[in-house]
Amino acid sequence: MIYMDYNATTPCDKRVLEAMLPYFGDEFGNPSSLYQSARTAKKAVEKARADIAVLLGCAPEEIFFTSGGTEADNWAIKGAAFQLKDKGRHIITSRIEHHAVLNTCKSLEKVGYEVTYLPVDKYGVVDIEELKNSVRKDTVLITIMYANNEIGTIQPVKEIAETVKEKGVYFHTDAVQAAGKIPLSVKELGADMLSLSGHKFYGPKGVGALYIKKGVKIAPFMYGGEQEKGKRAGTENVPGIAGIGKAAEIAAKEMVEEEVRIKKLRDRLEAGIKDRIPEIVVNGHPEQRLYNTLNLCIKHIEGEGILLHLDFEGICASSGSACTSGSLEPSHVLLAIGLPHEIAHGSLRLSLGKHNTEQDVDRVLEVLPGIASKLREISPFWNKGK
Amino acid sequence: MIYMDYNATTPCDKRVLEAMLPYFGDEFGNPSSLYQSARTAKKAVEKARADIAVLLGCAPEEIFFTSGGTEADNWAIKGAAFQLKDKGRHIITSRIEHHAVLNTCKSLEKVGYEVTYLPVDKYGVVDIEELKNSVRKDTVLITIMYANNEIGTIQPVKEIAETVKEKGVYFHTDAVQAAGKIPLSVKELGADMLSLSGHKFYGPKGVGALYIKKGVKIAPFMYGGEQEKGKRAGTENVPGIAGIGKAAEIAAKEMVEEEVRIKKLRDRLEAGIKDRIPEIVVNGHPEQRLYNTLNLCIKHIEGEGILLHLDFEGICASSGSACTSGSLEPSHVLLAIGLPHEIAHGSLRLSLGKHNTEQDVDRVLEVLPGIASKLREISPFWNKGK
Amino acid sequence: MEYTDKVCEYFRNPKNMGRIENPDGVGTVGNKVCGDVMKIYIKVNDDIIEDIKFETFGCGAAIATSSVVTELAKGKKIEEALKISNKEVVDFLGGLPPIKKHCSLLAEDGLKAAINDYRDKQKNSAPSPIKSEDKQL
Amino acid sequence: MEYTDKVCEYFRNPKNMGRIENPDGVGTVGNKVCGDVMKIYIKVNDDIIEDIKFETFGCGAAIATSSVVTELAKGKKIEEALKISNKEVVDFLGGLPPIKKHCSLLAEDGLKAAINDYRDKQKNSAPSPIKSEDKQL
Ligand SMILES: Cc1ncc(COP(=O)(O)O)c(C=O)c1O
Ligand SMILES: Cc1ncc(COP(=O)(O)O)c(C=O)c1O
Ligand code: FES
Ligand code: FES
Repeated sequence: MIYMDYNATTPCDKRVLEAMLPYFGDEFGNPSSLYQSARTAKKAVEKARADIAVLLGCAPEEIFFTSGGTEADNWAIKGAAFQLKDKGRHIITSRIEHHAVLNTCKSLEKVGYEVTYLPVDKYGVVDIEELKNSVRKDTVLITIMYANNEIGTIQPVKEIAETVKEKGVYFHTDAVQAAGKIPLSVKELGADMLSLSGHKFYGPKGVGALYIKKGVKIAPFMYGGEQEKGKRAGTENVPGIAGIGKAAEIAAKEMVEEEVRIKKLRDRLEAGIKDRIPEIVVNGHPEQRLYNTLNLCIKHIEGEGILLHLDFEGICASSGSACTSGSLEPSHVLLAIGLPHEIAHGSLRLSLGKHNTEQDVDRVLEVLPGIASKLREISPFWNKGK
Repeated sequence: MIYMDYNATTPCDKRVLEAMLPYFGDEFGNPSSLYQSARTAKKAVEKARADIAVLLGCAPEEIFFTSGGTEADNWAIKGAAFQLKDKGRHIITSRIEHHAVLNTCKSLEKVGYEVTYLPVDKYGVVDIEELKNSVRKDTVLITIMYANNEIGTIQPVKEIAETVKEKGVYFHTDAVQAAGKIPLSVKELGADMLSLSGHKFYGPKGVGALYIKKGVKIAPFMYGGEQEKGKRAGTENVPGIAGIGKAAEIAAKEMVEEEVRIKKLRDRLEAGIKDRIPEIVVNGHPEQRLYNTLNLCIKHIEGEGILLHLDFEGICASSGSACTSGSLEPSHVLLAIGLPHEIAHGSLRLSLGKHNTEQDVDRVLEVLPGIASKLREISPFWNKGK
Repeated sequence: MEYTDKVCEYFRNPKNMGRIENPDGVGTVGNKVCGDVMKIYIKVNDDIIEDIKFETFGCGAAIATSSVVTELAKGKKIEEALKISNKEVVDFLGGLPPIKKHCSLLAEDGLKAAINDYRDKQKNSAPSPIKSEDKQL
Repeated sequence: MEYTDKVCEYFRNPKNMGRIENPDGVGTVGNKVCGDVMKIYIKVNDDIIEDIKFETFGCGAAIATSSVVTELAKGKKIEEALKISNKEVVDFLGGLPPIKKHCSLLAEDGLKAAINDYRDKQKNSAPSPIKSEDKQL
């Protein structure tokens, strides 16, 4: 099997799993308990918090564990909105956010908030001027993703943060696709909140984190016990937290080397496809793009067919994002960058990772052109005279 | 080590961990993806859903996975409250609920909801007449726990559900301490929603479930992708879900036998302590009580000291609930059953489980009387003349 | 997506794909739900669908159902072909995932559109009752 | 709860626990934060705390700090004993968890209450400046 869908999810690193195992067994104590054996669990949680803090360049007390990227996004947005509701009820985001952000914003629209969805240019980049102009007196939160999960475009987050700081508005960034892949420092960035998710960087599914800058107050999202300093109730997912901590530790160490290796593979893949298949469009920013992501539209054919044929060949990829693969609409991201409906429908996302090799790339290059031809043969839009 | 804090958390059953392992490794796919290997993950999630459905006697489509008991409680309560906000804003609960319920209710009080906190009798049982009298025209939800985590008292949930049905109000029950311990059938019960949590019955931490009866509509709690039929977004915690499913399967099979064994141990412990230590109070209902739970107050001394001494002897227990062990107030449950402050402060919860043996019980009986005497010697309230 | 083996088989090796030059009828339909497009070409002789081909821009289910509908229609009388329902197509394939039911409508509609086009053309080119004989010339 | 080894040690083996019969001063204080209670008994001779004992209904930190404060006070002049602060007690124990800082106040307050009680009794029983001599009789 060739897996090229690392933006959808990643396998747990073996070292991550090893770091988790003790907390299913002997060290299973509830970190809130008093006795010795529970303190080991507590320590594991605090070690993980410190490891994530290192990855993000912040203080451990600024990290709060969640059940994943989705919860981190929901919490950041709703938490800020509710906390500041007497100050104002206007939120700014972009049209290419993940649904965890978009749908949370939409849910707030139903209870009296107004949301501005900023357009993006053809590369998927938010216009800073437009952003500045959108800030109103009653704007309380700006949430713009760090790197896009479909096309990989990286936003000028630092500039955005600076703009926001001038205006005195909270700034949240969904860094689920960036954290663990590229170095990022919340201090340098100046973000108030940042979301990340373990399973996107070889940690376990079902655990994520929200960075909340010291001094930034947001309403809790889950009520109950006093865990996470009373900000996020619920018995801690100790093995999961130990796992995401280990994943952060590994990423911090190996990220830079991986970037070089994977970028080379991705570029080889991109060039190879361009060479072999006519009439394709590569999406996303040419430079400001995640080094592992290749999103392209093979004109005149539809994405699902490509995926099925790739699957027959044992190649795992996606079209649009994984969590909307049950949906029939073309990707909102591709529409936002201005692709017409029928081209957007033919998108293919190949996202590379740790276990990909040059052979993997070559195998895709061997198989994909045939698949494209085959589907084009059936397509009413393909000019067979050519 | 002797662990007698199974109500706080349990170790993962070995079979549970085994059921989880593949999904960290080879079968790591995102269940929302199209390709073959992701379908294995999807199947694991659906199998787990079916296993939980068997445990609760409901249809698989009525089970929604969450990040734990706390999320299930938060979702049920807020989801119902928001869904029905135009019908009314009154909620009824009890004074002895877990903080996941109490604090969620309190958070709703801040946004315009009214909450009635029903008193309980000295055994911790809610008065059905009082409940009936509290239902108003604008009551939208009644949430009463199945079994109490501190004192083990089991509520007459079925009667409550019937009362509620007459009144046309949603009924939720926090069954986090009951599910997997005692047989329960939501169909027989007639509850509209029911919460459970994996780590309370030998499943993993960080995963729980909410049963939502077919036809019952509540607002989503987390927005994002289309997972869980669009009702609970976020990439599924596949290993965790596989784990809670396995735990449910095991519980359904072994629960009844375990009940007999553990109840015998608990009763031996209770009788032994009563014999050996004067002036103690056993809390909870004499019969309608979780078979594994023994909550008692050793008069004139304070709980933390008992726990510390037990810990020195390698015995893990708790005082009040684990998640409030950082708190200084005596248990709200013990106050609600009418204990005076200084007696409530001296509570000790011994909750037994799978790995406890007769030797464990005997060891506690050997050690506890000495600890009690020692602390009483220091106590200003103990009449040393005796 | 949980496609049956039969769907996969028909998707991988669709029958009757491509175009017919100078067809007697062509139907082009777009799916209201997803925006996908299907084109069906037919060659009719003596009221019988002698040849039929399709071109589809759509998902796996769309391609498989396109193939099946052409197979079911081929050799059938027009009247009978009109009776082919999307349910028949879906049953033939051993079912479709709920979210993909709509795709099979494309196939049914495409065939109908092609037949209608054929009939319209007949009416226009030869408004007399002996139109079929005319065509045979 | 993350107690230092020293706290655990003092909790396990507290010094000066119990009562003094016919004490010269007794202080009973309750903790405003948690409701726990401490009693300190002192025996004073020539302005020096000759003997001191405590009884505590409270957490591990309360018991450990009770023990420490009695040790620190024993043999000290009243004036000096009054200078013993909860900070000194906490430092002696190598720190306390933040949520447990308030417990050490119990110890400081208990000692002060006992000394005040002693002084009050002195005033009442012997309002003359030669009270200490009186007592020695
Ligand atoms: C950009 C982005 N944000 C949020 C999420 C949601 O994270 P999770 O699946 O951990 O809930 C994802 C991935 O699914 C993502 O790619
Ligand atoms: C009765 C009850 N409800 C809810 C919870 C919360 O469950 P979790 O810790 O899985 O969030 C617990 C245990 O902590 C509990 O005992
Ligand atoms: S999704 Fe468009 S035809 Fe199937
Ligand atoms: S908690 Fe009461 S004295 Fe420490």
